[in-house]
Amino acid sequence: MVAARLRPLLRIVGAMSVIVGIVSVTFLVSRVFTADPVNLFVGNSATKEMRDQARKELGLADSLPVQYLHFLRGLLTGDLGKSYLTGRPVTADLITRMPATLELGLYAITLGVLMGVIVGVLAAVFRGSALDGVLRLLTTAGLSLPQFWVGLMLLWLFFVTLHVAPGPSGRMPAGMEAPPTITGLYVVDAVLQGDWATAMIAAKQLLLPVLTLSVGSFAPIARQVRSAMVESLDSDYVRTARAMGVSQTRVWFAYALKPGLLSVLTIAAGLVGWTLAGSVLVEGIFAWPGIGQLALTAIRSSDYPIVQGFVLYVAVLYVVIWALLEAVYTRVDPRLRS
Amino acid sequence: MITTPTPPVLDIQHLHKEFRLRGTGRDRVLTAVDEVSFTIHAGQTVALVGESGSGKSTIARCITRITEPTSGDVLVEGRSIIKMPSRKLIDIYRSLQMVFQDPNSSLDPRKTARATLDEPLRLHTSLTSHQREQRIRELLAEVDLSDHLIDRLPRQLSGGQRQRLGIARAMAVDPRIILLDEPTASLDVSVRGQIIRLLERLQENKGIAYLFISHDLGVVRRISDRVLVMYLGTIVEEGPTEEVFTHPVHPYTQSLLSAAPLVEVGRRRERVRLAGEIPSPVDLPAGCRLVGRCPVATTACATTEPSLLNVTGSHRAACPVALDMQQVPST
Amino acid sequence: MNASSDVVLDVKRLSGGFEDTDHQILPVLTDVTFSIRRGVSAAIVGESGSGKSITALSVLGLTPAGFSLTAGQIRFEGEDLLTMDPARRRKLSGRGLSMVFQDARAALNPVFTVGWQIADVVRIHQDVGRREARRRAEELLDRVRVPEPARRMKQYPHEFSGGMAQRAMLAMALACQPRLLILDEPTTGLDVTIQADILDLIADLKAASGMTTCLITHDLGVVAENCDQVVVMQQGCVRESGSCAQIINTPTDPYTKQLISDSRLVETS
Amino acid sequence: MATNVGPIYDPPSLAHPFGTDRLGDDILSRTMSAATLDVSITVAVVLLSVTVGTVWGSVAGFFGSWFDYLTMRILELLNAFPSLLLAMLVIAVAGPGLLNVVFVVALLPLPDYVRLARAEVRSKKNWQFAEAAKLVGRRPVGVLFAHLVPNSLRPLLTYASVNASQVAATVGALGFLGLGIQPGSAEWGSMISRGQDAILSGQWWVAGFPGLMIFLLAAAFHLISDAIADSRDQGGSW
Repeated sequence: MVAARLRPLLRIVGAMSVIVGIVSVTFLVSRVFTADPVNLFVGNSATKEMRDQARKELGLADSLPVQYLHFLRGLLTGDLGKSYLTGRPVTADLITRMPATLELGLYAITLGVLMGVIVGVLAAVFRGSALDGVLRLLTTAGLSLPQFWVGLMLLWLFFVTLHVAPGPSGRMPAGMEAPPTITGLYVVDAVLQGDWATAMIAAKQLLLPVLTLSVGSFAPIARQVRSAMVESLDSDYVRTARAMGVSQTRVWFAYALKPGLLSVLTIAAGLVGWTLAGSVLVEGIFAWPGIGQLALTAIRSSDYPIVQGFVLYVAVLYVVIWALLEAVYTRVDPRLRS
Repeated sequence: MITTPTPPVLDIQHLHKEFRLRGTGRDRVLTAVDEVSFTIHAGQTVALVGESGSGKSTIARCITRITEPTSGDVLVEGRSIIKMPSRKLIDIYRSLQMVFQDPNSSLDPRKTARATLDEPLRLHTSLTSHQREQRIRELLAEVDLSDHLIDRLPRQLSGGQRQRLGIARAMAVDPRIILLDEPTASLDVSVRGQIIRLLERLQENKGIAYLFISHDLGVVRRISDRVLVMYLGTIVEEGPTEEVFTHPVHPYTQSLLSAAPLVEVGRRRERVRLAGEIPSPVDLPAGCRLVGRCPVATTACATTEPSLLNVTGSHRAACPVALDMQQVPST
Repeated sequence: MNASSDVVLDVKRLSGGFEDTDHQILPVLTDVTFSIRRGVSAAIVGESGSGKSITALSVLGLTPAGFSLTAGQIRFEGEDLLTMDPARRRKLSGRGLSMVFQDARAALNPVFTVGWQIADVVRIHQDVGRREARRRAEELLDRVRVPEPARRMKQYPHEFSGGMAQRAMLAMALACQPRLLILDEPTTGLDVTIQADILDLIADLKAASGMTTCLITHDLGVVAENCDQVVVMQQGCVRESGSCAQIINTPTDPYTKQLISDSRLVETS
Repeated sequence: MATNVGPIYDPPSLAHPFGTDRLGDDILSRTMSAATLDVSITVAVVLLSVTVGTVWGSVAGFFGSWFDYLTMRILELLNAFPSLLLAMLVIAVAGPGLLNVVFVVALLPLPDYVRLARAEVRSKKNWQFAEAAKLVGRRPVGVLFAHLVPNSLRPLLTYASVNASQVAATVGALGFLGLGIQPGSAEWGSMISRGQDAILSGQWWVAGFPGLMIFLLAAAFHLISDAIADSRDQGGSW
């Protein structure tokens, strides 16, 4: 039996081993099951000497266990190796592209949560009504729409047909300068500089990809919020509150809303997962220079150091978010304390 | 005690069950059942009464080894079952059966009455399917369930009918003893009466022994020969039912009996009150468990755990203070 | 006996039921008629399916979805609740009449502290500020004999035992200062000693505040020891009503007789 | 694949109700022949995943101990893997193909099924009917598969139906990325990918109709799942 005060430490060790496990699996898959990556680096027409030289440079000349050790040592120092394709350090590539993905994901999750909560609360409060029926259809649609297709259709409608949104040109229209970097989030940076025009332009670029990405998260949140709120509206404690003379609106927005909002946290981890997976597809469609696009290109061209970097990034993100959520959840939900 | 020629159908010796609780800080020990011993003879009904947390249900679960006891021994018709490998337990279940508290959850919701009764017959006997069908109908008749209910699912039966089916399932293998864990707790009073009468009739016809676990003192008084009163995992008083009900000695028994409402109009009886609520059975202190709530506790009570002492005949109580007061001729 | 102004609750020929899928009403209550005099401790007793709970919920206007009343009157202090202006009826709930339920732990909101919930009700019914409401809530917890009320205020329902939670519910009901308090199986599921404590507490609170109580229960023993007026219900109908002593000692209705003998577990033939 | 070769990028008309693509292939007939493929992949994936997940999860939940511990650790590992990426990676390595897609996509929801089955069995294992089954003479395996698993199927099937809609979308996404069955084959995802560039020049129908089909298939599975859930408790859970 482990002493209780060691348990938090155990958790950290557990989290670390999850991360190491994941990168190790990826390492194994990418080194064992693939064609010789040296071809990528030097091209097919290279001589034997050039190949050996490249192999040495890429650290692929050693035996697999030695490569693995090198890899782990690099991991500790933040060195994830170099891209087979471009020769640039993976860590640098990830860091440059992180703000783009962060910007997209942040707005998409915010929008998704906002829409999801509003729809869920409305549906619960007016359950059984026509509005509830309409929202149910909307939510079912949201759950069933393939994200990449939504992106394409939005492009066709708003860019090609209506000309109200910019085309798939990334974070800024062609030829426009990005605002000076402060946080790396263009809109925020532009606003901080007082450059409202640039902020507007950057926001317009974000419009369609954010909308596309939020479709995937709003629907599950709406469902979750509605069911939690309905459950609490039907509960003994709401009936009791009514018997004690608490008004209907207060029952909705004080007694039943809190359990509904808390329920969002239960699916928050899934939310981050969907958004990440979605960003791989959506970034491709909108030429968004983020990590998702980087990963997609890397997978298509077997550029494994990049893939590995991406996997590590996601795993760390996941573990951190889980830990955060657990901390938040036990703080705000009294049932889980003690 | 005089040794009887045949061993008792059920002999519980120093049964002990602890649960370890993990938590912040050190692990703590919850003592659910603490060194409990008693015997039940053929055709006898022994009742185990107590409030929630007294450990009465845990005893039944330990006897059937649904839960593994921490120590002690359980002998069914003289055979110890504690060290028996679990695949041999099926032999024991031919003599020892159980009826569960909640007929809603003790029946598989996807199995009809026929399938429910067929299962023990198939697994315990070598009857042909034709014989089993006949036996199923006999069993239904024994518990006053009519034939047309045979293909019903539990949710298509009333609460009373479900409990009859639960009893029929326990009867299927002709056991010598049945553990009844709060068999009437979830039933209406009218149905409760019918189930009690059914149990009495079955006992009369077949000589089955019952261990009757209940918090319903009215039912216990009606059905049992002996009663064991439990508090926080120990027996605080035991004896012939009428004796215990009319002359309770232990302060806890007195409090329990005086709290139970009777269908009599008029002034409420004088209650023997205990302070506060039942404490948690975690990390029990030394001494008497009632200390702190007891109206007659002395300083000695806090240090030495009282053992069961004779009152009269087979009536025993674990309270030396109350016993001393009994010795003094009443004023 | 008494003038009609002494009647707090007067239910007349109340009928209702659940609507099935073909919009047919499956009757649950049929011509339910009884009245409760001011200051008594009344009881509605019956087995499951008797309609006792749905009768009480009808009085409060808290019947579950799908249930509707088809006929009858419910007069509270002379006014028919069913035809009353909804705004006025809302005002009456809590203040005029209030109700506590069987499973007190489920009847408290799991995500708010017990103190917050009681103080919220105090603020709805008494014109006081937040701080004063909390002080009164703590006082109420003390009145229902919850030990260490200040500490208990800050706890959540899951930290309360069943008996303590029921005390907290009573404190909340007292915050409303109702003239009629309906208690739906308030001690079912509690241990007998706790049940006796809670029933004693209810009797004391009633004596101190002068409110009328109506106990909904399946347990004739509880009725016999605690109530002075009884309504016996079975399958949606009132079988018999009258003073407790009369009904328990000299029942006239065959169902009541059977119920009494079943409760006492004595044989009748 | 039999296709009617017609004019290139013909908008929807009577002759080609869904229009034609850049090779002049009729989109309606391609969409229809893709339906068989997409639906069967989806069904195969869900069946595989639900079966393996139920057996694995219920055994872990029932017997506990080291097997359960190991299961939980594996689930944690799979959880932290971004699922679509995992699928892309494996297919990129193992190569496109029908079986590869089925196995990989079946792996994605597997943790959910394992977790669900495990939770169901754990919550029911102390139910009285499971304990009663022991006294009736059932061995543990009998208690598990004769009593507990049949009583745990409803939530699993409800989830399977929700999951089917996700699977349909994932298969589409893989096809869209060119990591599906065989690039260029009649499969909704790869059809959308073929129409991606045409979107910008205004030919919406090339990607539009196959995507609509994925949507309809996914929505159908959702409605089935609602129906399964509703059959238990009437009164609008959604």
